[in-house]
Amino acid sequence: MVKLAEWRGKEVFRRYGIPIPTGRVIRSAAEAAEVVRSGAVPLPVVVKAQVLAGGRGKGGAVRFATTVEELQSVVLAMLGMDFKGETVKELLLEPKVAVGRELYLSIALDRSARVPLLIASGTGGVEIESLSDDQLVRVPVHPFVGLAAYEKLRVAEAFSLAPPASKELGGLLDSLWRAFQGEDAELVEINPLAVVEGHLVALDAKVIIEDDAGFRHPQYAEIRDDRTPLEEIAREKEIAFVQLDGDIGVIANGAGLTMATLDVLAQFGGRPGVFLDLGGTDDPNKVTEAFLLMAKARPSVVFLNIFGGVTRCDTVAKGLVAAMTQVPDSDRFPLVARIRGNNEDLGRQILESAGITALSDLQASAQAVVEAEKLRKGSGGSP
Amino acid sequence: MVKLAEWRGKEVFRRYGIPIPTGRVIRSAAEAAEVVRSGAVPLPVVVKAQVLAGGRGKGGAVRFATTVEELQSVVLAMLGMDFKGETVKELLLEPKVAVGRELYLSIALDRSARVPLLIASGTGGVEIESLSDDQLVRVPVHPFVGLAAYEKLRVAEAFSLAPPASKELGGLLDSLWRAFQGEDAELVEINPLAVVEGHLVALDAKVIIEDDAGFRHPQYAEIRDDRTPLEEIAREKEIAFVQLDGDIGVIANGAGLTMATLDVLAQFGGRPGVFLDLGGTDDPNKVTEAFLLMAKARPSVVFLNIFGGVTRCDTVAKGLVAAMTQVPDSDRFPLVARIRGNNEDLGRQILESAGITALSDLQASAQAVVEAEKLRKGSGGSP
Amino acid sequence: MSVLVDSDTRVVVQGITGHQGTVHTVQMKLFGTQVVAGVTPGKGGAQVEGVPVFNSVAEAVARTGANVSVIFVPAPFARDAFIEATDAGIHLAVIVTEHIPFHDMLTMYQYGRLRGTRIIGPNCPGIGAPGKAKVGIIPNVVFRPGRVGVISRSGTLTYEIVNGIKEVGLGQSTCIGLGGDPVVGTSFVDALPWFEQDSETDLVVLVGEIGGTAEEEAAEYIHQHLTKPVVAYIAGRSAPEGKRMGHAGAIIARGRGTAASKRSALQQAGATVADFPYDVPALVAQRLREAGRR
Amino acid sequence: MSVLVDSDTRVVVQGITGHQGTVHTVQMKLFGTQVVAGVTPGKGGAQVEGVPVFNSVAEAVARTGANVSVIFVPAPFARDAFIEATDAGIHLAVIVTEHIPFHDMLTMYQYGRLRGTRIIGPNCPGIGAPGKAKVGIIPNVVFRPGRVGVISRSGTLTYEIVNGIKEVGLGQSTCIGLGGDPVVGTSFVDALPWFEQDSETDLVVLVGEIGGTAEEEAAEYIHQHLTKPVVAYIAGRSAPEGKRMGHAGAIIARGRGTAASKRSALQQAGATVADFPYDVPALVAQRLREAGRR
Repeated sequence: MVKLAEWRGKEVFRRYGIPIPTGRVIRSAAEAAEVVRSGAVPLPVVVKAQVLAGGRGKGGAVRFATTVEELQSVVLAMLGMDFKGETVKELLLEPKVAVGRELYLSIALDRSARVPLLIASGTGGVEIESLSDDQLVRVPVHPFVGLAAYEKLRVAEAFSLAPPASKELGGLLDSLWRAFQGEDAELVEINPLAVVEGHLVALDAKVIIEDDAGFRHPQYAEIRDDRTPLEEIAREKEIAFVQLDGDIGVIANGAGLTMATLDVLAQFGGRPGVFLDLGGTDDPNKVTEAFLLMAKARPSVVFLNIFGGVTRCDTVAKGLVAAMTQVPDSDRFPLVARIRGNNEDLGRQILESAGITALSDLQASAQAVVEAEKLRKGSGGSP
Repeated sequence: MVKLAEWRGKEVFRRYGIPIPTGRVIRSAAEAAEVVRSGAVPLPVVVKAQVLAGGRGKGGAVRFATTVEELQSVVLAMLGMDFKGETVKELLLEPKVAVGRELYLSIALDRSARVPLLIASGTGGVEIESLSDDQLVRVPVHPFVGLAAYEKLRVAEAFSLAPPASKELGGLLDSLWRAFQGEDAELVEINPLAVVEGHLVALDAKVIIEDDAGFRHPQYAEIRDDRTPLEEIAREKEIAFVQLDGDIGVIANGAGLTMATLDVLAQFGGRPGVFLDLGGTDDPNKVTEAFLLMAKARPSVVFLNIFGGVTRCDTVAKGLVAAMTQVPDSDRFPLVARIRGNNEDLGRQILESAGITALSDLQASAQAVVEAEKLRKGSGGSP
Repeated sequence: MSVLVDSDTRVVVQGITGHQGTVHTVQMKLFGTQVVAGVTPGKGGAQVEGVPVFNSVAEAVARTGANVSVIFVPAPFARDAFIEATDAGIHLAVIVTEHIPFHDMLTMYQYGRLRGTRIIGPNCPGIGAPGKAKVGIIPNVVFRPGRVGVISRSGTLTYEIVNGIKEVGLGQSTCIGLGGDPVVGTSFVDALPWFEQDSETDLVVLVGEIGGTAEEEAAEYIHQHLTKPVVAYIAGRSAPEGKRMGHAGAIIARGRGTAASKRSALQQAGATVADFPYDVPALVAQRLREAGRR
Repeated sequence: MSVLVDSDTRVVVQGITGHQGTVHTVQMKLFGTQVVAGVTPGKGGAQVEGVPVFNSVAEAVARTGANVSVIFVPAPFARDAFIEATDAGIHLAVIVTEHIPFHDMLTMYQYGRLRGTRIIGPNCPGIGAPGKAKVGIIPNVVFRPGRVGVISRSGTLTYEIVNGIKEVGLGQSTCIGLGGDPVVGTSFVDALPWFEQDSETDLVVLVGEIGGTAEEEAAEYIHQHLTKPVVAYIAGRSAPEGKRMGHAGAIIARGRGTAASKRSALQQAGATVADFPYDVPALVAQRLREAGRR
């Protein structure tokens, strides 16, 4: 998924006709001063750090300035600051407005019902999780017909707006729905949707685009704000990558088997670190790439757990052997391989002729992995 | 329905991404010369009369010019000319291009199947009715999903284009479908869709917008190129109006009853002229308006045939009596009224107290109408 | 047994506070129909002619057990009113509203299919089953209980013919006005099997119009499946080609859909085709006698 | 009787000339499946492993009587491939393709409902009924005919468990891999009744994952309707919250969909819940013994 920074989300909103404040993104104090002096954004301004984590208001990532001098010092203080692990590189300047009411509006997928779900609340500006069910209106949206009048009416009742905002709501709901569908979004969220001088304005924007729809939206391919370098490589190679807290590297195929592997390792006290899911591949190069990626993550020990289906065991074995020759000595790691399924015997032969022992029992393999990790840690870490 | 002149249809195409020639609409020879001199449309040019009737090519409504002088004389000759009853007021100037192939493409409603039907032919530039079924590809388009790849492939097979045109086809089909849906069209037709220097270009555009969707498309309300003044008044008053060849005016309610009335009159040799269908109204003012409109059409005799349902007979009677007081003596016409259904007795009373005889038998009434017409004609026409 | 509606039908009137909605609520009640609810957003809590008004169909269904809707709301809002009825679990919607854009009707038709809601109409007079229920706007005075089924694309012409059937001493089992719009939720072919299966119907009267090919398809169906006698009338035999006779459903295009082709198809399928509407009742009586039903 | 497929199933492979399409055509044929046609636009007339290739599904259906499709076409084209299969009258489509945008799947799911085409998947291993037919990519080696039904959201983990059932000397009636994507055509609740009604199934193994609430809904259904014993395993008990474990189907959101909630719901519904995948076969054997089925 691609999480869009607030200003990118607002740009999406603008394209679909959702009103947003007139803002500018700046990357330096000089730029900020120029934006204000030129009148592009009038003082007083709100300065918002363009980070993806929530809770910016409480965390000092949203500040105000009433003079150019104040603005410059606020910008200097905010640029480069660390916010929940993200470095602030961009700030959004917007005019400070008198907010009448704060509302909440979002559309996301309801997986069980297999339809998008619009959620609205007359109480916006807070974490939606903090609201009780009776403060929320939930409206399933049929993908073939969008929001019907009676569904909009339910939102209108929850908001109980006065004109002109009440007149604007229907169009805004349609726009939000079109943005959700048109951008292949996993989430479009306006929190708060504010009433400013009687009109509806989206004061914040949270938009998450689905990765799988990237072929329809090449413009989002460039956005990688929330990815670590290793995640970025994994993405390019189409390998699912998860970074956990432990030291055991796990390479498996299929999400279910990956998770089951985690469960089995946990049973023996193993703490997994990097997880790679090969998915269904029978390309030895992809297997090699996965191993080289794993080597970069510097695991203390690696557990290869493959059940051969689409992915054939001999393919994995060949890719693994090829990778081993390419990993520099400094990055070497102990390896426990467990392979079952299609071409299992052939895979085992290939591994064994390269000096790698291939087990078949999952429980025994997991135990071996955890013991190998303990041994390595006991011996004082990397060689 | 609103039939768009070619240039308006092309403007719709352009908005939806269908390639059209760079053209200009002109209304005088001076304007034409300026368009060419400014380079907006390069010589040689094609000059196309913006009339709605077909067969422009053969009928001299499409001409060419290679010099400014020639263009001016062509424009002078064409402006104001009569083409199948329409006066030419606007001309479309476009660069004359070397047409490779001519194809046909349209989308219209298939009423039986209750889905839009895309029709394509590798033989364009001719009247589609002249093509045999094996020269046509018919693709039903599901309104919820649009054109699927396999359906586009059927069109591609019919066209068998070379690149780059072959690459452009899929997008063009999507655009045509979006135009059909987005504009609430009854018909979108490109004939010919031409291959010009390897690329697809819509050389003509026929777009018909559905009247009933006018509330979504106020921009089309101004276009009334194909309406007579009486039709325009009828439209404003929401009275269905049909002009036929005869002299008997008919006012009825409901399309079926209107047509049945026609059938019954024909049985006695009656030749109906203006037909008004009141539809389902119970507003006496609308009835009055219909009568005043009928008076303007100067019928030799008027047949009122009402079966009261939504439209109550007393409402019609009241409206009729009110109208009679407003029709100037010079426009007076003999009237035969036949009313049945809701409040029939009340309606008859109202008419009779105003001196109008109300019959109830349809066949006898029709016969009386035809005899009244003969009498009037025999007596030498209008009083 | 009747077709589509009966004395258990519980009607909700969408757009009940509008003029037509109110007028026909009274008429449906006079007919004996159980009109249990009305819906007009924002007017919940009111009463119209003794019928409680709700803000939404869902509320109407929950509170009154309504299962059939009749829609009078203006054309721009009809699509959403139908979606609302469908989402609320209504299984039959009679749409009286005229001038609904056919693109909206395409959506409504498919959405109804997806969710299992049958549409009669739009721009239609609706359904009447004398002695049981009426959902729509057919004048009460034309009905009389009997064993003649009527399916029609017309409005007033239907009243004319149904009334004629009454005047020769016969009556109707169920009468359905399908509406004459370019896209209708229910066509002759959809409705014919219901009458074939209806134990209270002895004969079917089919009232068609020029334009479209619905009558030709009906003829095909009658030929293949119908055992009951059919009497038909096609309006517009004298209409000139290409003229729009009052609604979009009556355009003759490309030589198909003429009165001649419809009449001939129906005759070949074994139907008796009347030349004029006032001939229908006598032909009905004759076919019933021939079938030993009168 | 088996579930969804049997020896009369006639399979068309959409995307047969692609690498996966060809590989699994061979495997399905080795399993004994009647793979009667392949479709790749522009490659009509070719043969792949003895299977004739057509340009369209409609042609494949007309020429070979294919009635079930398995879709291997790349994600950007999967939506249209499914629509094509549906329009051609295919009543069951197994979609192996992964990375289909969920917005496309919403469309496909609704279109399938409208037209009566059941979807298994996407991003799924498909269906296998040992001795009858396999439509999908589950390795042939894991199967053995028997009376255990398997429904799973996982791929390789399913193979692992199905294989384990074989290794303790039991076999499977039908095994369905539903796929783990956010929107699937068929969920546990859709599939459970088929196994309940299947005379060849004595026990159902349910393999779930963290994320979503499909397992909780399955538990509710099992509690209310299932008479046959159920053994379940839920992968991801040790997964940390909020981490994406390989596909979008496995995100834990807002405390719902945890392994703990799924395990507890299933246990309360009477299912036996395994702690680890390799415990499943023994628990299956035990429940069968208790039920007097072994």
